[in-house]
Amino acid sequence: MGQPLLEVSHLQTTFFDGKQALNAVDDVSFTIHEGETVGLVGESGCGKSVTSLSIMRLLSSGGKIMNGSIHFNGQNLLALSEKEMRNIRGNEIAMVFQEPMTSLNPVYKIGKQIDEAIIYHNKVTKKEARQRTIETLKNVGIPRAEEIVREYPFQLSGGMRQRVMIAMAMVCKPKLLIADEPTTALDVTIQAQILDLMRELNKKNGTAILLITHDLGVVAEMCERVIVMYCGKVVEETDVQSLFAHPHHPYTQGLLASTPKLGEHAERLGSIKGNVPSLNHLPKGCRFAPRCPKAMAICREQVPALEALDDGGLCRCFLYQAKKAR
Amino acid sequence: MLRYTIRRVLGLIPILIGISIFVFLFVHLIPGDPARLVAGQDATVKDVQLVRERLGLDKPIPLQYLTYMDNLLHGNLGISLKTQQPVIHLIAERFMPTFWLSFFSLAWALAAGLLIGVVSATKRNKWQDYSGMFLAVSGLSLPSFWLGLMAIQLFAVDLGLLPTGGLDSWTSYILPSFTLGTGIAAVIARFTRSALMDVLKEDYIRTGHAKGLPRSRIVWGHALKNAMIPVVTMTGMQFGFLLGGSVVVETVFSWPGLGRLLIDSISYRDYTVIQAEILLFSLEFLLINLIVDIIYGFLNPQIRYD
Amino acid sequence: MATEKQIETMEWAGTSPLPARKSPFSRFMKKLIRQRLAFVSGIGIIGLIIIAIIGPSIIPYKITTVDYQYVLQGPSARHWLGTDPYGRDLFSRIIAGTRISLSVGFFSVLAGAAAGTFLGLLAGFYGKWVDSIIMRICDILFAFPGMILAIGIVAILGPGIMNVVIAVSIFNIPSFARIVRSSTLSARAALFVEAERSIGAKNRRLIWRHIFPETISTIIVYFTMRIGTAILAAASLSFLGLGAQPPSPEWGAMLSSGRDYLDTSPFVTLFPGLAIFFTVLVFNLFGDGLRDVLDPKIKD
Amino acid sequence: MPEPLVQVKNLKKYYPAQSGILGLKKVAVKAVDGISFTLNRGETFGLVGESGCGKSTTGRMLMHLTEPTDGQIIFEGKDLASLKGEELRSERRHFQMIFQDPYASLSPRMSVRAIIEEPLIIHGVKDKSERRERVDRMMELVGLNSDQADRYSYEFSGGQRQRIGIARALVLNPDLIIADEPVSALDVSIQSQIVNLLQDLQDQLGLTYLFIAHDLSVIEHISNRIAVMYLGRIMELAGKKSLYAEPLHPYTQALISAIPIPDPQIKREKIVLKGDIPSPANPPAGCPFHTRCPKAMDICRTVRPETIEKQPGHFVACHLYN
Repeated sequence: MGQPLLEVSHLQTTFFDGKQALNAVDDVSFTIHEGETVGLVGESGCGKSVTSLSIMRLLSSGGKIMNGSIHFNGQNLLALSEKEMRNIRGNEIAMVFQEPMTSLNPVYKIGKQIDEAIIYHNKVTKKEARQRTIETLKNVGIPRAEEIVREYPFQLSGGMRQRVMIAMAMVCKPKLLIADEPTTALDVTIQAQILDLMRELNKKNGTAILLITHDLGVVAEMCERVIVMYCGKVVEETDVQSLFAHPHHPYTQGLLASTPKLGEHAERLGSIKGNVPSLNHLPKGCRFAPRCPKAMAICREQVPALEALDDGGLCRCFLYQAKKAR
Repeated sequence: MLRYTIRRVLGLIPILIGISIFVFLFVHLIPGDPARLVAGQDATVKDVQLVRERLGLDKPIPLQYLTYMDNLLHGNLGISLKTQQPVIHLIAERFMPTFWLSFFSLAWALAAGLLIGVVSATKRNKWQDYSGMFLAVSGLSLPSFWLGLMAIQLFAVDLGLLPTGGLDSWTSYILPSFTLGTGIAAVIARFTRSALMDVLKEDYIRTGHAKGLPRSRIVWGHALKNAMIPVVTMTGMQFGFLLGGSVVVETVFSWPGLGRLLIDSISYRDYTVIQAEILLFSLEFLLINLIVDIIYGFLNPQIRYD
Repeated sequence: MATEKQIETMEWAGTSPLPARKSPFSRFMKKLIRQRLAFVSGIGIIGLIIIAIIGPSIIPYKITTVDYQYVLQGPSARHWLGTDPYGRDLFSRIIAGTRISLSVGFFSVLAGAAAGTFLGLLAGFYGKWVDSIIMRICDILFAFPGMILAIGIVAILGPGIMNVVIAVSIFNIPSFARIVRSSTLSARAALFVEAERSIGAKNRRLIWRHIFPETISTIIVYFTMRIGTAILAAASLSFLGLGAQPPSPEWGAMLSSGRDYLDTSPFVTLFPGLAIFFTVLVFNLFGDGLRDVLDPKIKD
Repeated sequence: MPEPLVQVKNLKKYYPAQSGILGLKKVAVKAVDGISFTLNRGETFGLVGESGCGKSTTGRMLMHLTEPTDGQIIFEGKDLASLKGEELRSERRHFQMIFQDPYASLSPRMSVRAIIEEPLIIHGVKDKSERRERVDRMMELVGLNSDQADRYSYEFSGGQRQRIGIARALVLNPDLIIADEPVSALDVSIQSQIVNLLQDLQDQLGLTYLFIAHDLSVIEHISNRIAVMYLGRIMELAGKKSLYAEPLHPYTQALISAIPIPDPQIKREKIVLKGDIPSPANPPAGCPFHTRCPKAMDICRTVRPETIEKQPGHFVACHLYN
């Protein structure tokens, strides 16, 4: 296994809405090694996107990192000035977003939007930048790249725009690519193309990928390690094989049972009762306890810690901690 | 783009016809006999009859309209009832002062409005924003005639820096342009602010940050170029306000322009001049909006490439 | 029909208690109070309305009382805001003028809004040729700059405050028609209206029970914002001598008669102007606040 | 023997689009281009496809939210496509719809009770206490607490709102429910709640579903028979077992292979299709899929393939099988 590339520890990100302070990300820690593909999974509101925006320090107004550290290549990103951070963004850590239709500036040509990123991070002439742009576009599988650079985003389909977004992210050869639901807005056959491309870039360039998604199928196909989040906290972290073979946390178990599997012909799907609580009405104790079929008395009182399991994974659940104690 | 432009121009034809019908009917809508109006209150019945025949007012209305259109297309706008001069001469004389007044007002409005709007949007909820928006809402609420009078009092009467009215030198333009442009500057400032703030929420702005671009480049490049698209359209709409406002401001500053001619003509009941002026003002407004539409097309690549 | 399965479904939904019930109106009031400026200007508007109603009966001088002993007097304890060229008390006249300006602003927008809303709803809901005809007429009306249209109408009807109301309402029609049409279009396409249609609701029910309520907040916001403009337009027309005629205490007309004495007695023009400014300002501020609460999409 | 409830015959929807300098040249966008299928009483029929395939338009035509350009929708011996006015309105209560977006499909101005009551009012249930009782019963049936009937819809979560939408659709005792992507806006754990609820309701009330979705895993789970659409046409129609065990059309094969399976143990040979889905405004001639088909032949570029019944109940429109 390579060096730790990204080390997030005890990250706490809070959103302020009037007098309310909501902890969207609460004490989240994980690492990503060089060349690794890590999945960050969870349902809406679990804090997975906020985690990624915290790493990039791109939180919208009202959001603030209150606690923790984010080390990238040994450097604490939270201690950098805004100017130093700009040198990291798009250069060493790049990001691809969910909505390819709205993530490109409609009034600038494709070429200009990619050139810009190169010119800001490297001492190159416009001509050299353009050359690299075309080369990168070809690498992400865009046909007639020489013409595409002179076109506007509205002239391209959703799948092509997502390829452009990936090209824009890859053009400075970042060490880490954060992909926030990169295929959610795309059709299935186009999703297969984009996932294929990301896998290839990961292999060819050794770029580490933090893949944020709600789709367990995508995780199974793409990732080596998986982090499951619920209500702002990491509930389970393990390698992809054991996650699907032996999920430990009741939430992970419920999530897997809820997902219909092709060709399995089950009569009924499993399900998790109730709804995801909103951040301003979080239950006391374990945040999953009110929906958990295995909840015990202690779960409603205390928050369990994220502890190591025998198979090397991490799980935030009293079920296993009780066993150990015994 | 060509297709877009042609469509815009063709789209104007029904509106032009509609306007010409409205304006033509104008004289007929005035209570009383148009021939009597032209001939004057003390003309004899016979004189009125003569006038009616001379002007073709005894013919059916559709035929009168065709005659009116024929004259119009030959540049014949009729004879002023008061001065007995061709209306076109009266208007030609007054055209340029009004044109330049509108031009300088718009220039001042754009400069002030854009600056305040951009600063307010980028310094959202800071003192710059609050003071900018306070200025703007005040500018929107000021009666232009009052602003003009107060400006005359202060700069011309008390300080003696600028002329009180009339058109003698370039300094004569300063106060009227300021007065006329202030209301529009306020509208532009408010609109620019909200358009820019909307754009700053867009996903592609976040993309720009994720690329590592500095904020200044994102605001002045990526964001402003997008925000200008609705601002340009809105500025075109405001031009109507400018033309209407010029009537008031020209009256305040005794300006030798079209606006004051309109007011004078109303007090003399000089209907042919009023009719021609209303036509002229709306044509001008349409023309400006056509130009604005074309600029809009240029700013928006989706239309340019259509 | 009640089976065991039913109980099971109950459990999934989770019967967790909801927070206190919030009606749309209480949500609206809560947000409005948070807009401090709008709240203050709302109080200002209420104050103006009270002045308009009871003002004429509490003023210290009759507005027509001519007193040649006190011509063009500056503000004093006797005449708080001074006197006009006929020695009439400016304070009393300005108070009395409130009723004129407010009613001109209110009624001219009301008439324009009623007609425009009706046309806009028709055009937006029925589309096709109904839409084409209504919108083409609006395009033509729009091609005349507002003030010019109003001046033209007054030129036909003759000067007078009633005719100003008519003129201003006519130039308000197309703007209301357009704005109501566009919000009708978006309401008609809204999924919940579509759902209503799929149930089999008749057009009349769709328009009045579902689409019109959707447009109402837009109309209220726009209505408030237009009152300021209408008051300004009416005052301008009066200033030009086309609206209220002296000796009416209309603010624009007062200003116009005071302008000849500008260099010696600037207060004669200053105070009526301030009255216009203040009145229009509170309406604009209140409109801004309402917009932020009800319909942030509307631009000026 | 399955009893047919609705027969759809050669249904088409062409939208006019303008082109040329003056916009005078009319070009039709063929959103749905001649599709036929039968819905049997009590079954769930899945309609699956990617964006622009016309699946939602088909559902909307059945609901009369969009007027068909051509074709028939036969229900109880009547052609619904030709009905108008009052007759159409009263037939409407046999068909009801569940929408994709649980937020936008409920009026923010109405209480839950008013929303569910609306169909009853429209279809002339005058007795207030009867309406009240039916609304309460319906809420309990879909797993909502009827004590909360006076709340506004925005006070509920997405899953609960979808339940309100289902209650509204069921309150008139319809025969057919058209569910247009009913779970795709919901989180995974809520998705399965709603899918299970729909299945339970079908068992209890004997409903027929037309289930429209882009997600094959969900479609496969819930449907008895499935039609795969591409650019306005049905490419393949079969019972779910034979469709997944033995997909005939190259598009179906690619579609199935493209779905990520939540099991890292399973390694499959993937068929990754080249290129984008063509625009329905300008669909390819012949078989609409030929531009991306790995098995395309010359004939595919010119001749539109006929739909044939390859095996009993398994239909496919592809030249490979002619």
